Amino acid sequence: MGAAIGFVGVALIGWLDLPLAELLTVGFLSRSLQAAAPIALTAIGGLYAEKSGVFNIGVEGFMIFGAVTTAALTWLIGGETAGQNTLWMAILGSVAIVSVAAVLFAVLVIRYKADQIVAGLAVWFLGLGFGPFVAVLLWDSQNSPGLVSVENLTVPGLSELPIVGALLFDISPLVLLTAFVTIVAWAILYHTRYGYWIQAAGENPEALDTAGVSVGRVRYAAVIFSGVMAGLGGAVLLAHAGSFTGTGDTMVNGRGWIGIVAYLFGNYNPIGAAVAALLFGGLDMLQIQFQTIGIDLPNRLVNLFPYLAVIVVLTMWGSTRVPASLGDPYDSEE
Amino acid sequence: LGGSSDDNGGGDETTNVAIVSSPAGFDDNAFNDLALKGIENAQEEHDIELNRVEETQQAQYQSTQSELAQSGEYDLIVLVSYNHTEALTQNATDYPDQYWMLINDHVDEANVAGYIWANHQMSYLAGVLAGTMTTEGFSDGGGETVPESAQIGFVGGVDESLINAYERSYVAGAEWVTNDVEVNVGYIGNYTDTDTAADIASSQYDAGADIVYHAAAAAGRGVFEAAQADGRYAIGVDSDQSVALPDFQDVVLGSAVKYIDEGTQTAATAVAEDDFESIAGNNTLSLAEEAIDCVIGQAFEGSLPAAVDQNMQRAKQGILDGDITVPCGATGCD
Amino acid sequence: MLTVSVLERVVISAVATVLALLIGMVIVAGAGYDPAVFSRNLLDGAVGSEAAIARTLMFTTLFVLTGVSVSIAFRAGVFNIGVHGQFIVGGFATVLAILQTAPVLPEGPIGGVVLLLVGALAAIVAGGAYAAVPGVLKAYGGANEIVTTIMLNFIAIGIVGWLVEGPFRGADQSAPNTERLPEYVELPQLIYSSPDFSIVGLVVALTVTVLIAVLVRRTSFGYEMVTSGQQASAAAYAGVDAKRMVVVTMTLSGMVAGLAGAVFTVMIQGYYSDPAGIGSYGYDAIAVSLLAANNPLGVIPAGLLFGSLDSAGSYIGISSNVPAQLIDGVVGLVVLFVSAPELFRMAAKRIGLGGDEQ
Amino acid sequence: MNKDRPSTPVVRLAGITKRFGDVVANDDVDFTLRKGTVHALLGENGSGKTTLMNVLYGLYDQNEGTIYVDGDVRDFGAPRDAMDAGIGMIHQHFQLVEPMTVLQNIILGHEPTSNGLVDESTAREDIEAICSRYGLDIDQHLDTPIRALGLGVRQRVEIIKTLYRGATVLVFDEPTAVLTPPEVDQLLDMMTELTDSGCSLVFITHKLDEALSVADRITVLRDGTSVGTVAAARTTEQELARMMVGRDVLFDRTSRETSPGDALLEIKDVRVDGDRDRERVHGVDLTVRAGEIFGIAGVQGNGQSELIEGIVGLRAVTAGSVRFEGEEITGMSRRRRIESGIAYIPEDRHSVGLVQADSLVRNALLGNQTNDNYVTNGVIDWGTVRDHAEEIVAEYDVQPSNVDIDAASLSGGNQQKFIVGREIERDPALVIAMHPTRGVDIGSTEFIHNRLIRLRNEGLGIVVVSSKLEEIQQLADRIAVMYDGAFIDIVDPDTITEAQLGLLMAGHDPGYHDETERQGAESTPDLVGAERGTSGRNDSDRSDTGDNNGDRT
Ligand SMILES: Nc1ncnc2c1ncn2[C@@H]1O[C@H](COP(=O)(O)OP(=O)(O)OP(=O)(O)O)[C@@H](O)[C@H]1O
Ligand SMILES: Nc1ncnc2c1ncn2[C@@H]1O[C@H](COP(=O)(O)OP(=O)(O)OP(=O)(O)O)[C@@H](O)[C@H]1O
Ligand SMILES: [Mg+2]
Ligand SMILES: [Mg+2]
Repeated sequence: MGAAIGFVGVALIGWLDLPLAELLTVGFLSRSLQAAAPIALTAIGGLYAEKSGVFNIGVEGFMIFGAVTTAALTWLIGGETAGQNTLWMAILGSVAIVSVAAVLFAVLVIRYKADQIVAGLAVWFLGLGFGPFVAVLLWDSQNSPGLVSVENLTVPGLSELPIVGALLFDISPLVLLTAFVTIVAWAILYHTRYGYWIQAAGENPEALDTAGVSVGRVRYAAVIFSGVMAGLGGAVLLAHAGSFTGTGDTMVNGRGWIGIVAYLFGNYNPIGAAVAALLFGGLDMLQIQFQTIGIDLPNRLVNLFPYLAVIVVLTMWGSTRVPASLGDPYDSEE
Repeated sequence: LGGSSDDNGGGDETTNVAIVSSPAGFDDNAFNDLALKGIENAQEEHDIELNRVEETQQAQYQSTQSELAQSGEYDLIVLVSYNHTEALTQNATDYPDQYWMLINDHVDEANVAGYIWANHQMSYLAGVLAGTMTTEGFSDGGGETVPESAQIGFVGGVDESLINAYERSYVAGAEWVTNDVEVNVGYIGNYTDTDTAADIASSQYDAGADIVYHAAAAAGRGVFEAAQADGRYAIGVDSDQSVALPDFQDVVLGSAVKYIDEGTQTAATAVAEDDFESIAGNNTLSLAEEAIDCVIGQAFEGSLPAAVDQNMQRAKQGILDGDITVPCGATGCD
Repeated sequence: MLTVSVLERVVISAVATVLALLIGMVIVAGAGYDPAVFSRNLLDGAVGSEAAIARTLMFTTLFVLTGVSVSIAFRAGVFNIGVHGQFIVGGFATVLAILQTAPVLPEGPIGGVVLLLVGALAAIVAGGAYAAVPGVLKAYGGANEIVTTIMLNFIAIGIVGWLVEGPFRGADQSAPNTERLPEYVELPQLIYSSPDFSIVGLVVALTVTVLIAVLVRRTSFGYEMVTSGQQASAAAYAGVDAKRMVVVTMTLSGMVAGLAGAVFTVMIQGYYSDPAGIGSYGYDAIAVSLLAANNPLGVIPAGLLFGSLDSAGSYIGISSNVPAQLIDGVVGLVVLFVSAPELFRMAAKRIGLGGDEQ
Repeated sequence: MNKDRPSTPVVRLAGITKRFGDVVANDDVDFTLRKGTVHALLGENGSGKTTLMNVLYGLYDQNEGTIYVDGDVRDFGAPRDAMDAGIGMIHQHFQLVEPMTVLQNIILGHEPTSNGLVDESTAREDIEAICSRYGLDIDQHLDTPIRALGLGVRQRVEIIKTLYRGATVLVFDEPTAVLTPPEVDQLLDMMTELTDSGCSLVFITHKLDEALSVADRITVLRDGTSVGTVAAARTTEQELARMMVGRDVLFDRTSRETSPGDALLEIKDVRVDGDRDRERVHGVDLTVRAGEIFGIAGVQGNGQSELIEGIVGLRAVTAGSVRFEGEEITGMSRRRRIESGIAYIPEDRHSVGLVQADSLVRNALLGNQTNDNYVTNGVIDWGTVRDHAEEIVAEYDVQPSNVDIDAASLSGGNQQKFIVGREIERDPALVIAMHPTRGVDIGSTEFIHNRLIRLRNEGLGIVVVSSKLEEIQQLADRIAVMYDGAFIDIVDPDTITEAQLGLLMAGHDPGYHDETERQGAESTPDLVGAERGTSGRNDSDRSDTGDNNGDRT
């Protein structure tokens, strides 16, 4: 599927006779990585939940929680002059807070069998409401003042190398974290017993139950993980942006939804999801490059390119197979 | 309001003012906040009770306006942005005894005071600033210019005619200084996504721009962040953003300002003094009224090359004398 | 299993709402505002005056129509998250059709009625067609409709936004708005005089709902639709063409969403503006429909609940200094609680209220 | 068998009672399983066999009664506890995860790990050891996803899974219901081997001959109570049947006096693709006349399902023609075929024949939703539908007889009866029945058989596909044997022996051609063995119905 997109991209570039060198700059690549990180984290969490049989459609909301709590904690701990340490503490704290929310969500959908789509939408509404509300309480404005953004990790010397230097050795630590999480998530899903259990819980929970593994526990872990990852995604978004914006659809602005698309697109494989996230990040940034080099198309329409690409690719190459027991609450005595 | 409007006891008369936001909402550090600030300033002189109403759906303006008017409690209702025009056309006649102030557009009724600031003129001046600086070798504060190339950038919120007017006038201003200046243009797609704003600015800096002007309300902060990260400069909009966002004063060379706050202050004061007639009708506020300007950032006062001041003075004079025709009007181009 | 009797559902929704409001109240108090004033405002905002009732019914009208639209697709096992986009496309089509047709028709009430019908028809066709696209892509291309419909929402906003901004902008509009509809194209104000509400709109919504309910419960088509949603393999066995059913139900769902867009345009706005600022009825509708267990008739009370909350929210935004976001949060809480009837059943059992052993 | 082995009880259930709401599924049942024996559990549909074993396996908590394992009282809260005590269960409804491989399924929940990662190579060795010890054969499938495997293999996976978990007491819930005769033989042999190596087995079945041939002792349940336990060596089919039903059951073959009329269904050189676009039916010719029962025998996976689905309109026919009552219907929609009078009892009652979450009233309308009797101008007359549902329930003895309950809450056999009733009462001209009595108890089987024969006598055409040889021999007027996508022969049930049929089904030449007159075989393509061996029952490309055939558990 990635190849397909690549092909479409190349064909398009050839067809429009675009100046490749101006379009695909190093800056473009590293911005794409940064843009992809929050989406990838969210997608990986979401796919764990879905693999285990629970559709967490609330990831957008969890992202908003992650972003606003990180901003709030940064400000509460370090004020306007917060430094890097404060930011990292805030990210950790935010993950802790969001995980409490994720536990509540998990209890609701697993123990109390809440309708997953409704409960997920509710989380989104809650994020849209309480995110900016917290901002208003703290800053008397839906937007935070400038806080602090994460500093790149720079390897002296190596970062001077052409292209790879700027790409790999002068890089946001959160992008590295995302890459690490992706690989670990992949390894866990396909090479540990817990990963087997997640897959079984989503496909045939009864089989897992009769194998003596508690379906509930497996699902709890996956759903809580998904909430936490989306929260982390929000935190990463904030750490890159350096301030919280709560107006409109908040700074998260649909990235959670794109995260869901990304893992469907990546066929529930964490690496596939991360690649898809990179693709969306890349398409977004490509669209910006188009504008920058002055390809004169109505911007509102050019902005739609990624969405259109998703539809075309999904139709032509990818029908995803959804886990068989997705959305079914599981009772062991039934 | 908090229920305090029904105190018809108390000696001197309270003036009640309501302000309804534009779809971007308050806390945009620009347009809406400036309008609000003017009324708050007026509160220092007069006994004014202010009700701030945030409404981000244009479809709701009709009922929001009439709800406020129907209550009969307000001496003046301030409507921010031309998104209110259609609804007001109806309501101004439905509530003939209600005084209205409409920012950025006008409705031809005796009870409406329309205020339009010359966005195009201030953007032209911003273009003069950018056009002058891009060819000067300058390095101070948090950035530096690339004197060899004449290249600047513009980041807009939504690609709509209002913002197109900013863009075209800005380009014209820069071309007036340096005929062959290259301008990279990018639009975010909304007024809230700081992250995307930063990505666009970054892309433009990458491509060789050294100064980027934004017309993106709250999202504009992203441009400043990119300037800091890339060691380049930016120009703020609406208010003096080196003051409004002091964190970024080291990169904000200047700001295209319009004194909306003075406008709302004048209007609120006029109503408090029972003198609505003095403001009724269409008020176009331009350079001639000294209602717009391009001011130098607080960290750069006195340190910019002399050419800046010279060009700025010449341009202003040219506009006032009619020697320079700024393309576009305050809210769009033909 | 999770089959809930109607009465139980009503009770649960009520308890959920009250619980959410109580939590909202605690937050209000914690944030330093007066909860008594807040609750007073809430009530006033929903039903406190004629204007409030009209506003509540206005929101209800839209939630009922969009909710029914969602319920049709969900009932057939198709996840139409694209009601938002179909609503926008439908509403925009109404404006276009009326503006194009108006010159050839006589002005006045008769012309007005004809234009209304033309507008509604255009909306139904446009909404249906826009929904048929993801239907076809799912049926014949295997594209996941949750994804494609979300994408199509973004696309609808982008394209209609661009059309309103450029090609179809009204002649002397400084804002990106289309021309206003002719004055005589409007729904009559029969009971409340409100700029945004006409009882005719509500009647249209209720009629459509009843028609859909009958369709679902009493007709072969409805039976086939519901069966497809419950168990596709059994439906195929019974002679239902699954692919066609996907396309047909998506189209039907989109037609209702388009009609909702038309009601919005004619009853509320009177022209079209940038769809980015047109609310999120299509998303809220998902909650409305699921709250009603995707039962068309259940959508009516569910729509009323959401209508009241939104109406109260908009009143609070106008008449109190409590941040408007809080009400969005409270709506979120209501939805959250309502999503988990089991929570209340267990709670009821614990405190010894009803709850049979099962 | 080992009838005289001195043996000690390994499992004892004492006074087990299990209620579901008002339904008493087990009522004070006693049951003792002895070491190294096969203990068969018989009973009509809904008599409580599955429930009793689920209690033993920790899936259900009994309301009353005690479980002893090796003499100790045990209380199993969950299957894991039962497993720890060495009890394993092979469910009626396989508990396999389709997209995962055989190996992953076997080790699920008991994965060996090294450094936190699953150690598949250790698992592989362990599994191979088990296979060679019990003479099971699965090796070449270890890395195949379950999805791609046939029912017989899936069942072996289930057995190995249980053994891998260390079970020495194995409960088989209707393991033979979904198997073909050769597979059944294999399984029964396997069971003997298992007892020889020390395992103790519970064997639930509806087939008395199977119980008699493999079991040491037999317990019969009726209406949730235990009617008694007998030694297999000292009982007969007649006695068992009487215990189950409470009266005598006739096993005589009804006499055949047919007078076939006009050709009703004629198919010519029909080709049909399977699920993965591979051709599964390679040109079949067949004619069914009014007033005859045409049987199709064959090992599952030889294209019967595809052929039938092609005829009833659930699968596209890629070449050839299908004519019904003289009219070409090859391209006709499924719906029009239903309307024109073709009734179809599907092989998969669970996911195809019934909407599980719907009431029986609504299920009575399935396939009838465009029938004028219930629908006028597209509007359904629910009153008539309800009456119809009540008729089916009454006439076919569907229990419980409440038409407002969900289909899912019926036992598998009762579901089957409801489907048979609905299809037959459609007033069709042609009935196509796949495995019409699968999972159905003796009494109801008898009823359904009589019903089909009566319809035949009334002049309907009937096609019966079954893997039960005695069923097909008993019912059919002609038998076509399907092998590798084609009819290998069409034979007379009265002259052919079961052994010969079995050989034919396996693609072998039974060597009767000199004596037996073959009837009506329009063509008999590449007979016997020419290119056999590549496909057949190990074929992975069969339609995916396997794990849905069983009842609820
Ligand atoms: N007119 C009727 N006469 C008899 N039974 C009816 C009639 N209408 C409906 N039923 C019964 O009601 C049951 C449910 O029907 P249906 O699904 O149409 O309604 P419902 O389940 O109550 O509604 P919903 O599923 O929309 O909540 C059916 O199983 C059928 O037995
Ligand atoms: N989970 C359940 N809920 C309600 N009733 C149940 C449940 N499981 C079984 N029953 C009922 O208990 C009785 C016994 O069912 P069980 O499945 O044990 O029968 P069985 O002997 O295995 O029948 P079959 O031969 O058809 O498989 C039936 O009346 C059935 O309807
Ligand atoms: Mg059973
Ligand atoms: Mg129903």
